[in-house]
Amino acid sequence: MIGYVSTIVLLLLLAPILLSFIKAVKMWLLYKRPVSLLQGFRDFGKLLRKETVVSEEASAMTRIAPFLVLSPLLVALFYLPPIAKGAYYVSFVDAFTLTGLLALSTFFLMLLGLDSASSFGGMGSSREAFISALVEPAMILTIFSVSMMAGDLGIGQAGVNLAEHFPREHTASFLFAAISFFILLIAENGRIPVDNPETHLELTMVHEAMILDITGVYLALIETAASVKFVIFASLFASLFLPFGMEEAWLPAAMIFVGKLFAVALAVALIEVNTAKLRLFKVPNLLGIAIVFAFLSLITYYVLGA
Amino acid sequence: MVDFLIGLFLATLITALFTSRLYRLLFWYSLNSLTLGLLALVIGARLDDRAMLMTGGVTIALKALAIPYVLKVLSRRFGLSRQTPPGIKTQYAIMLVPAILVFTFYLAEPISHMVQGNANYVAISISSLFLSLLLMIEHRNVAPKIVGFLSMENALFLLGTTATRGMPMLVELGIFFDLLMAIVVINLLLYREEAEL
Amino acid sequence: MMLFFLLLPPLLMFVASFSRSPWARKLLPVSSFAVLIPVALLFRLPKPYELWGRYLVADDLNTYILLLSSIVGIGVTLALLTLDRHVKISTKALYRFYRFFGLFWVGLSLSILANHMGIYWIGLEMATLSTVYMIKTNRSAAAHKEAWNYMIVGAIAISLILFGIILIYAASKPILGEQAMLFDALLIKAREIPSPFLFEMGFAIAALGMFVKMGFFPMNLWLAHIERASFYPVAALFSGILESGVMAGFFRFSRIAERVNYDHLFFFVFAYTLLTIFIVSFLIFRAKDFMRLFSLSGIEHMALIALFWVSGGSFAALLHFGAHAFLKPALFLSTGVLESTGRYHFAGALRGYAGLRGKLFWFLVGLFMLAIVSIPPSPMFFSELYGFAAMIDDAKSSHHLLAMLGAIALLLALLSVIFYRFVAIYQSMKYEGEAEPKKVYSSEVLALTIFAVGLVALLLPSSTAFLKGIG
Amino acid sequence: MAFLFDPLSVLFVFLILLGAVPNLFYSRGYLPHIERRWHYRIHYFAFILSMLGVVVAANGVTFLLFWELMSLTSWQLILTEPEEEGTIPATRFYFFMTHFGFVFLLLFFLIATDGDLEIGFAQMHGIVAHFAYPSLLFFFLLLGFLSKAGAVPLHVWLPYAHPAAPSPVSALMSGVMLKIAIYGMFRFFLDVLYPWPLEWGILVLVVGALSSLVGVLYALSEHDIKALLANHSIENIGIILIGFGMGMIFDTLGLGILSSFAFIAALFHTFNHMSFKSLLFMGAGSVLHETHTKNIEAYGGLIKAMPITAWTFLLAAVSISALPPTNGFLSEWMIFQSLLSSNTITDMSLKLAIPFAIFALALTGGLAIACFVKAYGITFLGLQRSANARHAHEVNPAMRLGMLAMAGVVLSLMLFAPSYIRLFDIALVSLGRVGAYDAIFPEGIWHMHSVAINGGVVSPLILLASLLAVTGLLLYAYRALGVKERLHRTWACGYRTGPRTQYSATGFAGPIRRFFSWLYRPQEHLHRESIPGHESKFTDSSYEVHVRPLFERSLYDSVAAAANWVSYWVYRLAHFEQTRYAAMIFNLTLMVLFSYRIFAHEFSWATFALESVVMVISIKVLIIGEKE
Repeated sequence: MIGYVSTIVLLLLLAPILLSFIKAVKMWLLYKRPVSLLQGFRDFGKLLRKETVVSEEASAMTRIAPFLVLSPLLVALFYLPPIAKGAYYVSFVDAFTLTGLLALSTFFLMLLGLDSASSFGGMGSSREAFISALVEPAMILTIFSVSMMAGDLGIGQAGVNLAEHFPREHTASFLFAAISFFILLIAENGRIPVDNPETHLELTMVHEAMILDITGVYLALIETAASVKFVIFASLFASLFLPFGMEEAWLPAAMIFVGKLFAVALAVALIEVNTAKLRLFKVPNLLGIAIVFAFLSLITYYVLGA
Repeated sequence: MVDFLIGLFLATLITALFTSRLYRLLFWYSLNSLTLGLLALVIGARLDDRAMLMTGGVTIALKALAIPYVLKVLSRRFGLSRQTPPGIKTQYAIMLVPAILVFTFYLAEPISHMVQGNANYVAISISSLFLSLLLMIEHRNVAPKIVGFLSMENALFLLGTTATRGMPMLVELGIFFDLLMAIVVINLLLYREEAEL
Repeated sequence: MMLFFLLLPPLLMFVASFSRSPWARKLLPVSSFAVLIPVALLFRLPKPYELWGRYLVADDLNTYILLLSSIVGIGVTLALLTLDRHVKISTKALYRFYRFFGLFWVGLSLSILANHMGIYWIGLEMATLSTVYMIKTNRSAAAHKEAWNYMIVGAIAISLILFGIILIYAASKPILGEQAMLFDALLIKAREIPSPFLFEMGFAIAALGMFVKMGFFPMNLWLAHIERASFYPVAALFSGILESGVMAGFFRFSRIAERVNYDHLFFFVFAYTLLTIFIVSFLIFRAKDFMRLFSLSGIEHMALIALFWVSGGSFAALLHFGAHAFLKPALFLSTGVLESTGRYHFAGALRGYAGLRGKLFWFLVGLFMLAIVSIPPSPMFFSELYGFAAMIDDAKSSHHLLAMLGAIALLLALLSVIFYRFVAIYQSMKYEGEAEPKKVYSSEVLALTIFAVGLVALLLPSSTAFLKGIG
Repeated sequence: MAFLFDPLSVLFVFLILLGAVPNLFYSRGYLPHIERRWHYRIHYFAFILSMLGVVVAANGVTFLLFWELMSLTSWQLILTEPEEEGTIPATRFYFFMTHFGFVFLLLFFLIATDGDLEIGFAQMHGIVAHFAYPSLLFFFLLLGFLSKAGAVPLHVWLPYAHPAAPSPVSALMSGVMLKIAIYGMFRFFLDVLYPWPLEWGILVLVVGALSSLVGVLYALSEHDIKALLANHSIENIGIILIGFGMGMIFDTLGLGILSSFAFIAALFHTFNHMSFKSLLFMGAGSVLHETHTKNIEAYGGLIKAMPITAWTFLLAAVSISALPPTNGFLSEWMIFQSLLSSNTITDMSLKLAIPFAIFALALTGGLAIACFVKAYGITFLGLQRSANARHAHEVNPAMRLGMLAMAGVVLSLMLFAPSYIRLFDIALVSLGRVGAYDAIFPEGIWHMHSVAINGGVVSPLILLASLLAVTGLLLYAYRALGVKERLHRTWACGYRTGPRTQYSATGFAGPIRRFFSWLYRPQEHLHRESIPGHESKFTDSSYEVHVRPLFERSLYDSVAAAANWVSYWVYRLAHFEQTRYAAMIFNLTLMVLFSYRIFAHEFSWATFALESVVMVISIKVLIIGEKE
């Protein structure tokens, strides 16, 4: 139980660090002075101290939505697969609930974007709606395929099963699913090439556009939500698609797990450096690839058994 | 004798088809009715059927004499056009008439060995029905259409006398009654200028 | 004696029409109501009841038809009282109208009650010829032309029927002698007819004449044009009584033909009615005025009646027949009001009625409009229900079930075209257009009420039981 | 015995009451808005009664009678306000479609009862079992019920008819009436037509998947809020049908408990859709009541003036978007689980078909979220886009009560899901299915299990509790922090934010519309008044996009065009008879006699050919004639 709680705390703490890490790697590769890994915490602290400016045009939604954006993600943290064997995990939650929770968070984020009557907010919401509508089927197919291979639809149980019996006979579909999931990770977290979290240029914004009018604590909540979401995806990727290192004791296992998370972050950073942001109407092509791989993975598993 | 009269009947009808004058048409109609009446008389005499003899007499009196006369009077009174050019070209009519005859014989072929009477009578009646219809078709004026209708009545009678050897008296009287009523109605209808139909 | 009472009202009408005194007109509705008494008596008498030897015999079927026709006659005489307020008609013409109406009624009663093919035909011819003049009462060029049209087409059709009758007579005379003219005798001996082909030919020609008379394929519009050109009670008479007379003949002839060769009869009628309904449904799709619309829908109903009758659904056919006989005259009579201001307009035709009479009028007409496309609980609905059931049952017992279902599907598709059009028209009548004030007279509302009561009475258990007993 | 109260009937009576009772309050509040009140009242109550009548009917006659009464009363209810533009054609279409379905039901009953419509359902089963073409009966039923339920391709009437009705009626029709068709499917498929071949289930599945996608896609492109909701009804009916189809498939494969699970999922979604769609229509009706427009582009910011409407609408929107922990999520979860349970199936065609269904359902889910963000965001959030929206107030207490009561129904479905599932289970067991309740809730009501091997688990109550707890904690922490709040206008890059600078619904759906433009084929209307000499500067500009649904364009319009064409030619043909009647009769007689001779006496191809030639010539000569 201690392991369970400390895992959650660890993930919470890691969340801002991972995002800062990506930023730092990118800056480093671009010959800039990298930001500190603790920049996330600094920003968080700064935002907490600020007063909150609320838009005159906004309604009660602006005051409530930030909490509802964050809370499903926090709840989702509790349901992730364990990082070490034998550790406590919640076995009774399946992947649909998880995707549902993520979608709930996105739902309120999009409403938040529409609330302040700003044209940017609407634009961001519209684009987010577009992207997440296409992410949804890929996500479900991927998860379906993985849980088939893991032999359980429960997300925690699936992680454990995969670690215990890696489905060697299904490596092909496993690989497809992994590719699909990775693309989804990028798309859902608003990373390049789907979205650029760093600019505030209207042509490229998705996530940032929605929260342009959010300040202070509310912004802190939203930023936290973004980092938690990344950590959820990264850890899901780590436990479902890199299922090793769980046999160790808790501490080494946790080390390996954190390493995996950083590896995922590094991969994301490398992609971000090496690709340009896609035009919005090119994004479906990328998501199309994800859908196709998800489908392929399922069909290969189903039909060929490979 | 019967066959001869039937042939005459058909011949008068066909001739009527090619007539283009109203009075001539009435004349052929009257002849047509006359042959019919004679036919009824002949068959009636052979079968010793009084009803049929009576019918024959009435037919001659009514159809061969009275109705053509009345029509003539009506046409004078209402100034009906005496030119009745056929609407169908003669070339077509020449082909149609034999075609109808052939067809009706073909039609009557299955019954030829079934009834005791002569199947050809049925065939000729049907063909005269068609020919009367043709008479109505080919004219656009009212008067020839009336004549067509009347010769249709004749075709019915022909069928009645030849194929069935006489219908019940009641029916025949009824038919005559209706014929008279038709004439009355036609008279009423003509109370206006002749309609182009 | 019974016959005398039956024919008394129309004869009275005929005689009264020569008188010029005003009481003559008052007499008309009274005399027409009087016909109900002998008809009701006829219902009580044991069937078959010989009215005049074996020539005129009342059985359940023709008593039923006679009742329907009498009620239609009553309704029409009621509506006739106010004819001159809706249309321009001289008193002389009106009286002459009554005179021929009387003749018409006599002819029709004869043909409905006839057990004898000849008398049947004579009555029909009498009725047909008298309607010619009734059309002509409307002194317009169109009416004149259509009267001629009717004279000629009607005469051809009637002649065809007679031709068919003679052929049938010729076919059965060898076994029956003079009795071959009697429907009941023929029915009994139908299977023994020595020359079925001759009989069938006769039947085909007679049926053809009847179908032309009823406006079946391909003569679908002529009746509509005639009804359009004449005064509306004529249309009501046509659809309500005249076609009943023709239909009654068809019932009897087809019963005999059924025994001679059911398959031939079936395919003949089937092909014919399907073609008719095909044409009619698309004509209805384009109909622009009430007269043509109702007339075409009447043709559709008669086609259905014929279809149901030969498919063995005699109950369905008779119920449909009854509903048709009440609905159609009612609607035709109502066109007098519906079209009294601004002819040819569907939009708003059911609006602009004031007072209780007006409300009752539009309510009844609205109901009739919906009943005609067989929306339950209209009798039409039940008749079609049972009719289709009969068709399916008929098909189930044979090996061509799928073909039959295909035909039913086609039929339904065509009926749906009609249905769609009627719903559109109904909505347009009720909810669109301008509400112009219109005048309704009590006699008309009374007539419609009689028809409505008749419709409801058709659905009573005792009347359905009666109808089921006829088949 | 005209009525039957078995568990399935009682279940649907319950559904109708759940849908109708809050509606009564709402309707009471809505009534002053209606001109023809008695007309409305009479038909409204008759409508509810007729729906009850349908579900408790025990024989064909009663069923059809109430079914028809339901159609008629709803038809008249839509016509309550006939002056509204588009109502008349919409009702006409509705009336036609509902009778289209009715005819097929009628045919089904005629065949299945051997013409005696008064026999009970159990006896019908015996007759059906001996009928030679059961697939025919299946298609009759499918056409009959799906045209009522509004599944593809019989759905086109729905987005026209439901918006045209007064809002309480839209809520009833969309929320409750469509479910009567689902009742019919349960009753007649499970009771009368059982058992099924595999193809039937697959067909229902495919129709369901198609409906769900088509419904949500057209909902997205819709600007009329009620039409949008109506399109969502199509989607949800599709989802129900997916569940139903899976149930049928599992049953054919002999997987009894999985089949029950899928049927329960379908029933559960039926209830859920009833609750949230009624609520949504009530909310939309309130908005419409206050703003007098159905155009979503004229709304905005209504949450400030109409908080109760807004928050209840939000609840329903979250639920219909299938987001946890709502009831909509639970039923959709169950349907997903039953789709996923197919891994045990060996049939290859199914193995290929089901992933597609999953894909369709998942895409539907994603698009539904987008659609309801649009509907909710544009309607209730931001600034008022029109004067109408600025003058809106909260609706009267009766309407509020109605909405709150319906929200209560939604919440009850969320909180008491196990009890509801118990009810569904009882109903299914009474129809001879395997009970699945114990397998779904093997360890109390906290966890809901999929019945498949290695199936998923969901814990609605725990989920709800944890979400509430976390949100509460966060809120508490925020309060404790005591942050100062300041109001300031929205920053818009130096421009002044106004109603016109907001994103519109058209714009919101823009990316998705563009992505699916091959399906939508949108018609764009761009109007712009340029300043003379300056192409790029303009004083006035408007942009509108209209989407005409594909099925309407291809299927219905072409049928209408064909009917027009045929009728034109028939009319031309019919005109011959005015001048050539004698010739027509001549040819007709010829043809009939010929046909009798050939077909009835002895058939040979030669004579047939000869007849044709003669007929053609004679028709040409006598009827058509020569050109003058």
